[in-house]
Amino acid sequence: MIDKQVGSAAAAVADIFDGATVMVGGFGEAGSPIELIHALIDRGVKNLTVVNNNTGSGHVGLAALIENKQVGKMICSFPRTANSTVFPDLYRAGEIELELVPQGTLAERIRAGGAGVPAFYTATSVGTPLAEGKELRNFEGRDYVLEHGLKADFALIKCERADRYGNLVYNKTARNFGPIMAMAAETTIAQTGLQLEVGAIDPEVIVTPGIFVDRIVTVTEPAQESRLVAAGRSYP
Amino acid sequence: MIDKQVGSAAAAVADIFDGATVMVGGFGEAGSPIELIHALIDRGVKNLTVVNNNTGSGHVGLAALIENKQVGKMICSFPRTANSTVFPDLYRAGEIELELVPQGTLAERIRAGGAGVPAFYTATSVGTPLAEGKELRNFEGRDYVLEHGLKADFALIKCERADRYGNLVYNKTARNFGPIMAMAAETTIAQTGLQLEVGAIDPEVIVTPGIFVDRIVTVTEPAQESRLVAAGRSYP
Amino acid sequence: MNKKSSSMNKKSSSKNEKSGTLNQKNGTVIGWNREQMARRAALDIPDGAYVNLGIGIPEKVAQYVPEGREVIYHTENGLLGMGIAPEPGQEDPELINAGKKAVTVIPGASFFHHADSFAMIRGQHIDICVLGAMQVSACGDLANWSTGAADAIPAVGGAMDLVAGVKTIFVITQHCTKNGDSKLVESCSYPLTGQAVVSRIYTDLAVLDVTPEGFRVLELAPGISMEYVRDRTEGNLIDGRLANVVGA
Amino acid sequence: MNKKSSSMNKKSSSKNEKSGTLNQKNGTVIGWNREQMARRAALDIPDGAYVNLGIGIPEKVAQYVPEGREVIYHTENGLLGMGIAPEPGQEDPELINAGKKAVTVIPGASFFHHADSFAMIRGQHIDICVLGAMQVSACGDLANWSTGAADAIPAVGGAMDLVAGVKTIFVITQHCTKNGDSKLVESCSYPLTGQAVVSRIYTDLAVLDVTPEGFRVLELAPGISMEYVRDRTEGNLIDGRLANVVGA
Repeated sequence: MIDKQVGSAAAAVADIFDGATVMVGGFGEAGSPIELIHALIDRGVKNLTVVNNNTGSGHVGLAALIENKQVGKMICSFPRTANSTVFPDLYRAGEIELELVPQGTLAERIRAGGAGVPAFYTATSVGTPLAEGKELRNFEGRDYVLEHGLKADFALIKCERADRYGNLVYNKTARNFGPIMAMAAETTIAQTGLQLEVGAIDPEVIVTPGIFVDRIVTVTEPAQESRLVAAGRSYP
Repeated sequence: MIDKQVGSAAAAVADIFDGATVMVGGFGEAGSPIELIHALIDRGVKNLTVVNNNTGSGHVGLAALIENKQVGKMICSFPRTANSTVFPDLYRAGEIELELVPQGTLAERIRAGGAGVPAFYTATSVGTPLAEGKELRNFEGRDYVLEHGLKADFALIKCERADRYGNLVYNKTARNFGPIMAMAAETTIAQTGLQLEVGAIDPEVIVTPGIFVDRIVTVTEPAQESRLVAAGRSYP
Repeated sequence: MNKKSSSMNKKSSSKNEKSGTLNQKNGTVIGWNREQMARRAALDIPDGAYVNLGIGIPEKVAQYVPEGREVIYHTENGLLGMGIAPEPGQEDPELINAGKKAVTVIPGASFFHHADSFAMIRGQHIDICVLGAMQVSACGDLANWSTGAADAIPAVGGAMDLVAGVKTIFVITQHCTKNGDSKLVESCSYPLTGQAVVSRIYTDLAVLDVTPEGFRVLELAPGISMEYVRDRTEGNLIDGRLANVVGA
Repeated sequence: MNKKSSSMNKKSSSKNEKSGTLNQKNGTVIGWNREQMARRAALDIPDGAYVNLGIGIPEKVAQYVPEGREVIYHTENGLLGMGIAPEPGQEDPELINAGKKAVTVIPGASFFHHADSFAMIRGQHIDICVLGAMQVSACGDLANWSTGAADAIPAVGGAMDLVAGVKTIFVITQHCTKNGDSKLVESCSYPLTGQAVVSRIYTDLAVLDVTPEGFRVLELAPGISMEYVRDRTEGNLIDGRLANVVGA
């Protein structure tokens, strides 16, 4: 029997190892799997490479993971946002590495990683510093850069509804990176607000088919990052 | 005001020109936009390049378009099926060109065309006759072939529900090539069984956002290819 | 699904008993028939596997997966969670499998477009694919899409994507062609579907793994000897039967 | 949406009247202010356009699109059909725009994931993108993501994807920096966002097209002369005003 439900966030992240590449869903706080990130902080593994569009805010969630010195390298498109001081400070101090990737290239690299495409060409970044060192190639009169698919050992994502097969449905713009990170990771761990019976989600509206998901943790009332930040909270 | 509704299939295909590349949705008869294809037969334009997984069956729909000598070249993965004699006969007679593409490569090329990716690498077909003449490249110890994005002047697709913005929802496995062909064509024409008010389709379940669709034709009771074939029908 | 499958099995088994290998000496059928080949392959489908079944004998595998195992079937035209064939009269022309036959969906199924479907394949998300074969070489090359004949209409479908992308490729095939030529060969003479892609082969005579040393026999059909298989196999054949290894 | 926009416009216009260019001679404000720049750009958004608006002044464009035009706004984090900001207290932290501000959806909106969203961008499906700028060169190069300063935290977001993929790029920007340096330059000194990507520029002083011959003035803000703009522009400046062309 297929049952991807795991009893706790701690159990769900228990095999994430030192040096792992971890994709973390979310665009800002929307879709950020904050309970899974906090479980990863509790776990204490180090030297992670983390893929996320941003670097978190305040001193909770992804920012707290970075502040806790567990992240050796960030792969992201926009590492500074309102209320983000943790990454900038560490970056200026030379204590964390950054691979800056244009947002659409980041999304396409993740999608390619999940779809078995090792590399593709895109016009994004041609003629800019972010194309330096990359292969340029002309197709039909226009230059493109070669970009590589991006895979991960783990993905931590957040959805609204799930079943024990791992079928997922997201909420509004919290969908963002979830579906493609689920495809690109060896082990995908999703926190869901609602756990439903198999068959309760219409086959036409499932966004992430269960084949891309390995573990489901139910977090019925997830914390909201901006509220924690506004309240001056920190983790742990 | 945005209103992509067109009064008839004939009006919807009225600007398809001689020599155009036309993507035609459907996998076998599932998702085949038979009324739009018949309108294209009525229109009589020649020397089309048609992209479809198959080549139709019997003497209706895509098979009839081919039989009517309007297609100079087929790009597809499986040009023969049960009840398909039109394409095989013309092909053996040297009267129609064939570009044979593995099904997944075909799908990914169409998706790439729609997503602004001019080329990508895939392991599919490496070491086979279909990789002959293609660039081979090794990534992390494995060989891949370079494949190019595929675009079209027009796409003819079929959906279940649509609104005047061109938002589409499909029916079961009739979804198949519809969403990606809608992305890859300069002009996408969809026939829909049901025309709904804008806002009647939940934003979470729209499969093809209206940005990819140019024209909508309502065909409330579309013909079913297999029934026409079983009845020995032909078009025109 | 398994309960229904069992009854389908009973219904169909009698009329299929004849489809084993024709023993050339006395005209009786020996080896496994098509149903038995499918049943043998089904034993190797683990609980929780995501499986794609090719057209023909491979399709039958779903009927024989042992009870208690939950297996999810993928069909590359855009469905995960494919169920059995519908009752006659209940067919929906917009709910079909890759062989364009009417199917049903199980609870927990999902629909998706072709690029997403082949992302599951190419991205190595499908665990097992079971396919038919024209030839399998000793190094696991598969030829199953074209004889290369000049007048043939070439048609490949998703076969090349499946063998390139799915983690484990099983082949179910008659050991020999109708002409008596071995389909297990040193090197394929037909155009390839993929290079070094096949893991295991289920024939009417034996179950064989593809190994660096050649075809390794794991199991023989009842009444079939190693010599009988060797006579009907091109390429190196190793006896890898557990009894042989342990008991020798 | 347009009706609400009009009222928003009225509400906000009075407090923004001060934000034009400070005339160095007498301390009065001349040229267009931020709201007027946005309103001028909005005139060039046609009915039925799919539009992506950058953060800052570009966001304001939506408020000023002339009534009767139906425009669909895309936000690259995964929404087509973005509506206006919600009433205070009605914000949903999972319904935000690319600037991470709470938004609403219009009827007919759709949600999708990031790869699909950037397929809309990269695949040239978005008609117009309106962006801010640090510098625009006479050949349409845009610099708007980094000063290249050694201690800066580099952050690019979707800017490079937008300029590479969207059919038409509009820039709204003050003509000069606070230090009085022209942002319209012969060649950008800041790191580029994209090469030869900008079509039209809306500044506080003028509307200009990027042409092979240089910046072509289409329209001047009230009270602004060609000489005034020329003094504040690096790179070749052409007078392309209709009155000038026709009436001369």
